[in-house]
Amino acid sequence: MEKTVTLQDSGAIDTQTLDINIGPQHPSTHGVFRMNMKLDGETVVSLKPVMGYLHRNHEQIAENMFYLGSMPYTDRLDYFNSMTNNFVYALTVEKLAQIEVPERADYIRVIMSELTRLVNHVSVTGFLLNDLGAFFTPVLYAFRERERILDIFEEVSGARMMCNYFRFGGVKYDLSGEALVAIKDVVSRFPKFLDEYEKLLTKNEILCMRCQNVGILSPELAISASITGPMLRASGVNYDIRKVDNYSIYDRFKFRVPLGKVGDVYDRYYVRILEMRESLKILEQALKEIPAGEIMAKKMAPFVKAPRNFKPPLGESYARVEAPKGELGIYIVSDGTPQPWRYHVRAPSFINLTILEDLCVGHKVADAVVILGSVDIVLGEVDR
Amino acid sequence: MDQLFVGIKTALLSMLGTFMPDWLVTVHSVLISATGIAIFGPLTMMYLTLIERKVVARMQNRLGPNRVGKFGLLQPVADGIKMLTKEDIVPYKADKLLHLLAPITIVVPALMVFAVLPFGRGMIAADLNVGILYFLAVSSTTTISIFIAGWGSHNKFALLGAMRAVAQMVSYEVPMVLSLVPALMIAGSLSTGAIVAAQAERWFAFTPWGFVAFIIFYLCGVAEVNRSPFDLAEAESEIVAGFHTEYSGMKFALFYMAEFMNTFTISALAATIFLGGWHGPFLPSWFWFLLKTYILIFVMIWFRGTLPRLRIDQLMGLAWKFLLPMALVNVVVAGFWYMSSGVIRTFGSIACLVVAFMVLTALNRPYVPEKREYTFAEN
Amino acid sequence: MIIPLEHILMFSTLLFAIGVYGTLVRRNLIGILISIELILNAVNVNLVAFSRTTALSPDTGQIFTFFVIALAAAAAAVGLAIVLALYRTSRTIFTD
Amino acid sequence: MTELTFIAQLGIYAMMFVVLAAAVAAVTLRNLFHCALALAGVLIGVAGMYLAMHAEFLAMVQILIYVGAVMTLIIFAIMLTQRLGAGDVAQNNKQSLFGAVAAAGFVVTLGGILWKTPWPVKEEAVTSSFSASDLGESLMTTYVLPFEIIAIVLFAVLIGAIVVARKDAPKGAEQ
Amino acid sequence: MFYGSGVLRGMLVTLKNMIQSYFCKPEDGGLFTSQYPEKRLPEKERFRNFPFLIYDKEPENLRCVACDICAKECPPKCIYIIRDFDTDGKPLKKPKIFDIDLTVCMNCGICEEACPFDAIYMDHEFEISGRERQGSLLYHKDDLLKSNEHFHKIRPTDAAAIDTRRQEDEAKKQAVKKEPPKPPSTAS
Repeated sequence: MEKTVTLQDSGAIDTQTLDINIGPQHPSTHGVFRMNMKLDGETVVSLKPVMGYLHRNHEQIAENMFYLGSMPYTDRLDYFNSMTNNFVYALTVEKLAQIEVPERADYIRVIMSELTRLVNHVSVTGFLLNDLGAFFTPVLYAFRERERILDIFEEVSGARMMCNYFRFGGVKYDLSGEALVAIKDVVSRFPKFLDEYEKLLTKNEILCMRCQNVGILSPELAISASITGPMLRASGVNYDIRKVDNYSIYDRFKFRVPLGKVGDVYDRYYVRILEMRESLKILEQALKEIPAGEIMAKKMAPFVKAPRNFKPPLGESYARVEAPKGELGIYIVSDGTPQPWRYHVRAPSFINLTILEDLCVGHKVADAVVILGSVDIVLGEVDR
Repeated sequence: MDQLFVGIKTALLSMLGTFMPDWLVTVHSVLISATGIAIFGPLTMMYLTLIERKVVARMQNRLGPNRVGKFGLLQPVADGIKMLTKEDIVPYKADKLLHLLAPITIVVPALMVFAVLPFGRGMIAADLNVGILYFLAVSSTTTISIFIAGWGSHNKFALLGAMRAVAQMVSYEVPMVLSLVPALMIAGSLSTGAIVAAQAERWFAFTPWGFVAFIIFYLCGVAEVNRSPFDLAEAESEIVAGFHTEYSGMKFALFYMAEFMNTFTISALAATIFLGGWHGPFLPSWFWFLLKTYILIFVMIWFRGTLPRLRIDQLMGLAWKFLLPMALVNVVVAGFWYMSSGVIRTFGSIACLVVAFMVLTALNRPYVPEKREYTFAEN
Repeated sequence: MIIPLEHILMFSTLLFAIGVYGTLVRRNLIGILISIELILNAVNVNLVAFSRTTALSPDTGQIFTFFVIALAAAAAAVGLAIVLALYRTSRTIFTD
Repeated sequence: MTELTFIAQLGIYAMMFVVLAAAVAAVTLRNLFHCALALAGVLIGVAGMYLAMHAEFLAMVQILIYVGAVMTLIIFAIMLTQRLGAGDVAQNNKQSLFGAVAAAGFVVTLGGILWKTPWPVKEEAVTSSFSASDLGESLMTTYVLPFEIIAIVLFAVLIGAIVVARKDAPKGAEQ
Repeated sequence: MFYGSGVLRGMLVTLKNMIQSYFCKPEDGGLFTSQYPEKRLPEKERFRNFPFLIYDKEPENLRCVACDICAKECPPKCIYIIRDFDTDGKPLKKPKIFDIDLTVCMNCGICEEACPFDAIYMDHEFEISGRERQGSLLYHKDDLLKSNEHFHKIRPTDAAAIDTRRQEDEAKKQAVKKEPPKPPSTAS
């Protein structure tokens, strides 16, 4: 934790505002992100987030790359859930080029994105506890379940985190028999783990003391700052893109959207736990109804072997997906050539981060770190 | 087996006595027990670091250090060598004298406290008749050494950490002393040996007031040692590493040693006063003492493996608004328990304590978790 | 008592003299408070010495010392509170 | 057993010397923090003296109250009133010479008187054992009134200190 | 119920986990760390790491024809190919230089998809380290060449499927050769 401290020394004991910046090294495990804080004693007076340390020029590269070439780059956007990033890129291009996705591919896509939602929410609650000071135990319980799901991703797509599994018009490999069995096994074991996880955390007095009524986000501020995802739903606003857009085949599944009431750190934590239970419901239904059939649209067959001469028609398209962190969208303008003319990613973490100051002012230093943990950002997506 | 160590010591003394004047023999007896402690102290510290890492690892479903030595048994030796060889950096404008003085003044009290612990029947280094007061006095001097560490390392955050640690230790000392009062009152004397003798047929922890006093004493001990739920002084997520930010190499090892020895002494004292010291059915007395102490140390490590950290104002609130009144009520209940007898004694005291607990939780409304309900949208 | 009484009395007078010197000479208010602590400790040593060797009932000296310690702590508390208030108003705690 | 008492005497004289040296340091050192630590040394030395005079309870109380609480107060005061690492300002005012002379004169006169007067040392008082329990009993029986008064005094001091040192002092005092 | 109950219940969970780690099997809550260097986890077949070039039987007749498609398709552009020319300057269907910079490659597997001649596939080799940045991690042609048997060993099902497909193409080509030669077929 790099500390550059400038002490405004005004002599009198009580007016000493301390200018700290919780530096880019490790503001408690959230990547390279700096918070410039002015402290009066323990309470935060002002907070300026400083980002851009992990900017890799993803959008410019995508404009000089074939369409399929930037699919592996989308894995690196929010490196915690690469499947949902691929999903949104595939959806945008399919909307652009009017490609019909076969049934089985759609089911596989839904299963994969719900599995990433489990991985993300379980790790985020773990890291939140880590910011609170629990010495890595919740994180390691979360990682035990995450390992099982990452093994499935490896078996299905070839890589644990950088899956590069979706293709325009379907998916790259088919879901083999024992992969399906492994997924059923994970999904059946997850609720038992979740109950134990909740027994460890939800009623824990210290967690309640540290999280309740801390960093309260009012629904009006959330809507005006276009916050999306669990943060928005924790403040009580009912907006889940799976229900609003009904993209892909989400309308076939019966699931509910949990909403909080107060909108503080505790609500954000608990809404994520409830969302995990809903995802499990979707997974069970999807695993039951998955049909046989081929996994790649007929229209895209010639481009499987020659991705470079895939030229979507002229035009623009924007598709969005309920990523675990919020509304993740990709906007593409194509000029008929195999390279997109304009490529832009709407990153939920970046937008959820803009209100960090309003949440943190007035709280203590310890709370600022916890609020940052509850906002759940991944720097790959914030800086792109 | 019970008097094993005492036997060894008397044998040694008689062997020495043959060719030495008797006053030199008494000096030697003091020396022998002193070296016994000087060996036992750092040894427990080394293996406590290993036990802690192994136990927390097992709680997290992983193995813990097992590369160095058979089951990782040589890990503390490896850590020790690493600490010795690490370069010892003193910050530029820091006060050299203070920077050196702090680790010494924190380890000395940690070792001095061992003198008063009754390891077994007849195995107390110095059975002072002000034993407990000696323990409190010595453990209160560590506040100064934390200040010296904070001020000596000339770093704004070390100072902030030191201020926080001292405020925490001072405010947790009061309920700690008050939670000891009922035990001393019933045992009738300050010396640890007498207290253990008073618990021959009934351990204090099994009496209602003893149980509450034990919990309060144990929580305050954990806070005094800056461990787990109260380890705000070295909260990595907030300020860097508290008062020992600027220390490295052997000086940091001394801080580390002091912390673990304090863990041992606090648990040992809790075992002595509330869990009947070395009383136990048929196993040798010193084995019972070590067993109880290590169980309490396991509970401390268990805290560390599970509980998140308290914020500074909640920490203070807990000490002044919850533990202190609870300890005062406990003193009254212990008096009532001592005076009365029979059924009304136990039920009266239990009822009184439970009522006090309820009233206090009601009074501390902002800290008690509130019920939360969540709606589910169907559309 | 292992050592004769006169030696202890000499020791406490020396301590007392150092305390007096400190109070007279020190510019810093806290320095003066420290010297006052020295004086009180010298007095306590005397009290305990007398109670151990000459007094009719041994406890009077010790009880007296007990109260002196308590009051000295109280005095230090109030003194330092005043020092803080003084520092806040006049920015320095030097007596001249 | 005489060798033991000889060693003990040696120890006590050494402790006396150390305490005096620490006292001189506490009074003359330039850096105030070092003075405070020297004072801590003096206090622990004095507690050692009590032990030498078989007053264990007093020694422990002295360490607990002085070293535990008063030293913390002093160090807090030093930290709040001094900027981190401010230069060492001259600590002694001009009358240091006169002060030394006055103190030396005081020592000479009192020392002379002390040395000559035949103190009525009673043998049985030296050997009588006086443990913490006797102290407790006398506190509760003969000296119970001062015990209660000291409680009230401490309570008053508690409130007084807080009111005086309160951070948001009334607007008038603030510049 | 009472104030500290949440904390106690949480602690019982960690205690249960601790006891389980001694007695249960890895699946239901037991200890699942595997001692890496001594005991290795079974590798998944589709696991993909750095690419490698396949040759049938001897390293000379490798399948790659230096058509440069994978170099164009590779997103981070880490493949570098120079065609081989025989003595009198006629281009050969073999690469003289085929370098892959492993520090740049991100194992995305697009070269495997884009290659029409089944020449480049993803390997399971991940324990690779180099002492300096450019030196040993820039793999040349001979470091990349691996036999078909190796391919069968690491990815049995895919290798078998590809081999059968190649046999059929071979058979079809033979069949075409037996019949009268048709006008030169368009680019395959």
